[in-house]
Amino acid sequence: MRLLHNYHYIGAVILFCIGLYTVIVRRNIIKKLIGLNIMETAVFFFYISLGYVDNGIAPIRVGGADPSKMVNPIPQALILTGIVVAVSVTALALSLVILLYRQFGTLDVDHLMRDEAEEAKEAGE
Amino acid sequence: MGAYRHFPVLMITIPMLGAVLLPFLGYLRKRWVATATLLPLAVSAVLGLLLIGRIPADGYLSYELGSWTPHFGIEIRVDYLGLFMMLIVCGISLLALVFSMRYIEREVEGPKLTAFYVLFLLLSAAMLGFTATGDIFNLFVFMEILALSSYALVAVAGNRNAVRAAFKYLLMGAPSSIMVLLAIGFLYSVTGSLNMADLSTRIAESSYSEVLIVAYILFVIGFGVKAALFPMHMWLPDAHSIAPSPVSAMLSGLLVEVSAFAIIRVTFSVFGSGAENLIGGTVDALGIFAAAAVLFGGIMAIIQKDLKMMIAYSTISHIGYIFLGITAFTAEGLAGAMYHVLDHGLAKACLFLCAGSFIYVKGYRRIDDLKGAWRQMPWTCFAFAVASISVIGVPPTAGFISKWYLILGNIEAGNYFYVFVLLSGSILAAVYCFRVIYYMFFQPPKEGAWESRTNEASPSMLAPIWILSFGTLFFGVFSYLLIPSLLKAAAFLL
Amino acid sequence: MKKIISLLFISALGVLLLFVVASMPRMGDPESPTREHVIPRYLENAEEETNSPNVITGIILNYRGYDTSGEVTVIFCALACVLAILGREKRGRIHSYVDRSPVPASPVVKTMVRFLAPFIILFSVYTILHGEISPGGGFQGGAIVGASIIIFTTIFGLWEASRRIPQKFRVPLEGSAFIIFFIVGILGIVGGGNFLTYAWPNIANNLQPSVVLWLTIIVEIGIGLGGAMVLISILFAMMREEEAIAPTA
Amino acid sequence: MATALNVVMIVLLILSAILAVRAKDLLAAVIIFSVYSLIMALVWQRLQAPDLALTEAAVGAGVTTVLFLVAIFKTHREEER
Amino acid sequence: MPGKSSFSVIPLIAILLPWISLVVILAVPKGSRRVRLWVCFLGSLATLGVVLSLLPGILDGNSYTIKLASVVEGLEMRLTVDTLGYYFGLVLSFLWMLATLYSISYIDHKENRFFAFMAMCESFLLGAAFASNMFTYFIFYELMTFGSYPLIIHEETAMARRAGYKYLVYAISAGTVLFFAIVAHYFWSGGDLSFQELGTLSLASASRGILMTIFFTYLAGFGVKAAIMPLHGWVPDAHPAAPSPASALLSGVILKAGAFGIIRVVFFVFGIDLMRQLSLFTVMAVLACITIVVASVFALTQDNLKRRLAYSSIGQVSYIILGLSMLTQDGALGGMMHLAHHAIMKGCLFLCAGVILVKTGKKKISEMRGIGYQLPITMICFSVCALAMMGTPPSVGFISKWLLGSGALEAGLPVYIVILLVSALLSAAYFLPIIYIAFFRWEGDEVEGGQKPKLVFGKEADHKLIVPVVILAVLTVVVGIWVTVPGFPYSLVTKIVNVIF
Repeated sequence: MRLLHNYHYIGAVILFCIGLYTVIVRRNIIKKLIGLNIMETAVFFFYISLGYVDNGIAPIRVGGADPSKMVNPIPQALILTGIVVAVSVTALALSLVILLYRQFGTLDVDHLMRDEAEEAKEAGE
Repeated sequence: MGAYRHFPVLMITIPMLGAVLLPFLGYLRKRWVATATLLPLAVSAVLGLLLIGRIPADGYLSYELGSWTPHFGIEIRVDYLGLFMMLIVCGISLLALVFSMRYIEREVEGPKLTAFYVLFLLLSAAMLGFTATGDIFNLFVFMEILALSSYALVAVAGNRNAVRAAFKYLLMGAPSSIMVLLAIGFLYSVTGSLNMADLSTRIAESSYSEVLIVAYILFVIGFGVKAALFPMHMWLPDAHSIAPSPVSAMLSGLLVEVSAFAIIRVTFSVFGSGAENLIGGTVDALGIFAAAAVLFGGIMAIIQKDLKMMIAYSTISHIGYIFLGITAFTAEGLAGAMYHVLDHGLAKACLFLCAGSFIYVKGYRRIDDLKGAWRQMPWTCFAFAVASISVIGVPPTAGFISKWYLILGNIEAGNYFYVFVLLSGSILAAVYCFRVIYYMFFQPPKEGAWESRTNEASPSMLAPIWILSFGTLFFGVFSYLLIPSLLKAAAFLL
Repeated sequence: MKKIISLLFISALGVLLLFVVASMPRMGDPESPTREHVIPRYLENAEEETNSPNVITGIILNYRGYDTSGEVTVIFCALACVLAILGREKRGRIHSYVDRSPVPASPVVKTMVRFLAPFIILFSVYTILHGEISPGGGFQGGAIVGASIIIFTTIFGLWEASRRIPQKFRVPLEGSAFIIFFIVGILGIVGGGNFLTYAWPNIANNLQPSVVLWLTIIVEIGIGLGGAMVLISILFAMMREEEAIAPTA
Repeated sequence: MATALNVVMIVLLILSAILAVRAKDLLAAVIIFSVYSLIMALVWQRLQAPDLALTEAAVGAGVTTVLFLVAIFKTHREEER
Repeated sequence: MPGKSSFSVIPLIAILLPWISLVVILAVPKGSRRVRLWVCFLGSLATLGVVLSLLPGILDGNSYTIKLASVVEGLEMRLTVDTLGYYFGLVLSFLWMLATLYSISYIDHKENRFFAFMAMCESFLLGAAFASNMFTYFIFYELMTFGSYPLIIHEETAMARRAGYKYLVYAISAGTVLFFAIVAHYFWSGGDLSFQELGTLSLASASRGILMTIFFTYLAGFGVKAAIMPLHGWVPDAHPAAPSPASALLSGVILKAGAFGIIRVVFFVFGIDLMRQLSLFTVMAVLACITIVVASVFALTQDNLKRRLAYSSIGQVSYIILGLSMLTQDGALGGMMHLAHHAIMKGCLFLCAGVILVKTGKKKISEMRGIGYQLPITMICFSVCALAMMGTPPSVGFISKWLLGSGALEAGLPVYIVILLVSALLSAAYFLPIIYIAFFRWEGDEVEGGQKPKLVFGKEADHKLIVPVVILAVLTVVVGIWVTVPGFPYSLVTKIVNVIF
């Protein structure tokens, strides 16, 4: 069946699910960010495996490389932008983590959200 | 082909250039930063106004960057709805910027001020770029700039709640952007092109229907989180109520609408109404979520104590309105949704700025502190009343016209349950909006709460509030300027 | 309890994605939809049109230049966000606070880094300049420069590093990437084409390919430099341990 | 032979992802994560994407890992229970 | 419409005139009280003058129209003064002029706000009267709700605020129901909302079920303002809370606006033959009868004078609806005439209640023993109008009851006459005790041989209060006798009815 042939895609989907699971379940926010990065790299992996051609060659026209056997360059161009985006999201998130630790002294999501529940109650009445 | 074809690109890149140059200016002279940010936005607003006559209601201006033949380079496609959205973005962000010039010194400490203005410019430039692109991946890139700058703008205040709200927003926003990227990957794997117009032709004849359906679902989830559609709205109340008021005006008034516009573009320009069978199921689900959003947002807004929290929940309810317009799949419904985008943007920005001026002058955040507020700040209270009347949808305001077309669209589409939801939504809106007006005008103030003589916030804060509330009235009375061409544009999209 | 629900939800999503992936065109076959439409055009005449043998750099800077200008804005926006959250250090004042370097570096590591740093920077300059011929390009070069400065900072401490790269030097360069893109865009308009056309106003068209080459190189350098400066500023802002970010209530 | 190598690499990728997530000590998690991105760079090299392999190595392993290290240094090393 | 329909700017002037008094108040809020209030009165007088100037033209059948703004080709704000619109506009501006005169001396605190909102409310009502399509009517109708809200809570007592809140809840929900009705009407009539003599909707345009739902949503929407029984909740609270001139206008005109809406719907949107085909009028008739009887019974139990008058207003407005539901010439004639008659009678009664409140501060009927002797002129006018309400011959009430009766006979439904008789008896039952207490009882009359106080004419209330009351009382009798004088309701209503039937 075609699924077994596209095993790269299967790998990408599994990594994506691992990443999503970590983001949702893990309590430590730095672990969550690692999960986020895993999700992103999984999608990038999916993009590149999209563009692959059986026994193709790198898309660089140096010394008579035959264009028809070249790998599809567009996903690679998109992923260059994607990686930069991933880095910037991680940089922003980590600076938020540093400030959160300074303000709350904990990295655990439940402690953060629990204070919020108390404050909401206290702000409620 | 006059020079005006360069205007859309310049509208997007000039504010970006401004944002990039600002830190250098901030490094040299701190004082000029605030006024310097006005310049790029004003330039792009002027360019937008010049474009008005040029784009026919049922046509579009397509502009290949790098002058490559179509579908090879990236194409900027500005149709009537796109220009309509871009002008709203320019207008409201200019007014929010003027408001924040005095307001923000109190909220943000010195060193972060330049960064705030840079982010403000980047946010509005990204919104312009977001509505104008004709290329899906470019849509993702601009969406990422939008996301990043809005996370940081929520956290710019620096206090405990702001940082926590920003992180909560990030934890929901980042996975959703990745889902959009995955959806783009799916579309590319099946059609092989990234240009929206090219995509819609290829989707129509493509045979991989499961991939397309799941791609559409991922798009809706991705943009739905940004547009705070019902099940994915948890981040909005904290983020919008804790963020500084001009920021929450921008987020509530614009960011949420722009993401809704993105779903409109994906649904109609990319998948096209031809692909009814593909996206039919998801669109109905979207309708149910939108109906739930209208009711949930309305009920939650009623029980809120904090003014900005109430306005934030009413945003959730009104996003439900816009999506009900979209899922009706009729020209009137779509025109109503777009007009509601305009009206809700103006009214919601005005409400948040009024809340901001209350906080600026007296530091009151809760609704029952506002009893008898009109004695000291009559102009702000009056503008608040006009804006909330437009939120309810009383005749002379634009809200009435957009509610009219939303209901007409839904009746035409035959789903009466949504008509009932829209009507009860406007009753809920009447309850929570009128409660505040009632407190402001007809309740005696607590002792010492408000001085008797009027001392308003400074004119630079009052002028935007008044322009916004006057805008809702203006577009209510002179709706014939926009409605006929909106209907044509909607029919063109369908 | 929450774990089980999320596990179920994730596995459901996973199964759905697997089902979708299974129905996708077979990976690697040359006639899949992604190949037959745009790719031949890019692969054949990328070299003549964008004058860069490396097709990917050609696409990034020329065909889809607008995407890369967006990407450069994204990285600049990340810097602006980090500065909005953590705040930039005072202007002109060399970091006078005591700053412990994160890893107690032994002299061996110090000499190693002092010895290696120039070579890393040389390699990154090579990557930037050869972007259009060999793999690599603007941003990779910038990242490598950034990585080398970061290693230097972790070893020698922020105080030492910021003395070498003062704020006065970094601020103008941070925005350089997009500025260069904007200039090239305006040149395109002045030169008659649309925004971001690689053209120089009123030159004979036989010189056209060299113009495109030169502009590509300038853009490469701009992205490299801008990217490096942004990464360094982000790092300095994050490592800064100063009273300015005292925990406000 | 080539597909076998690919499959091994993908399995390795998944293993390192799971390990990175389950590691108790945050520093260990980050280091395993940088190993993960290095393997990813290698896989991309095999998929004939040299540009990206270089970027992923430089940015994924280089910059991201160091940002995580700085964050951990500024906050708390172990994961709280 | 036999006459020609000519463009004229008069209806627009009529609407904008009240805003002049608004501008005067805003321009010189702290100016001398006399000057400001008299300018407002002159404003309303000028409006009446402008409306009267149209009378000759209307009498010989032509109409005046002006387009304000248009949203889309089917949807436009247009004012057309046809006979029915003019008739309601005339009654409305006449009563408003008297109420403004009355409230110059009645309102003592915060008069700026009161007069400003009164003028605004008048202009919205005139707009509704002259509306030429349902879209314009709905816009002015909604604005009138927000214009009249401050009038109700003018006294800012807790009771007034609660009454105002209840009024708003009813009005906004009615507005939403009405909004649905109009959009459905717009959609199913293919974009044509204007009022045509023989109705725009027809069985061809939509299925029976949809037409029924549109009719019932219209009925519910307007029924709240016309105080039909299940939806009348806000009326008994709003009237006692509002200052007397406001409650006079409220029952005299604002309740009528709801009835006027129903007249528009029945005759100009659905048309008589469609009504017969859908047999909708039976529902309307049943509702009207229930309201008349139940409201009169409730009026009996009320001790507060204004609440009793409020309940009687609910009953009387349903007379109009009863007249409409007969779908016969005389029935419609009687119903529409009653619109003006009840406005005059009920206006006078509420103004008298105001005078009693100002002079003696009494609200309860039981405390009003011997009041006829302290305020002879007021109580005489009160008795004249009370008798007119019961339908005694020389008065206006008698004519409308007579026409309603002949209409019922014409429609072959004797049961309506029984209803009319029962309600006449009930109204006698709740009005006569007031007259009896006022004149035939006095303080200390339990003691045998107590001295009957003499009628004291001199020191009545301020003349500005008494003049409107006397004018209205005289009118109830004069209009009752010389029915066919050109300016009076009869001449206008016959023209409307001939056109419809």
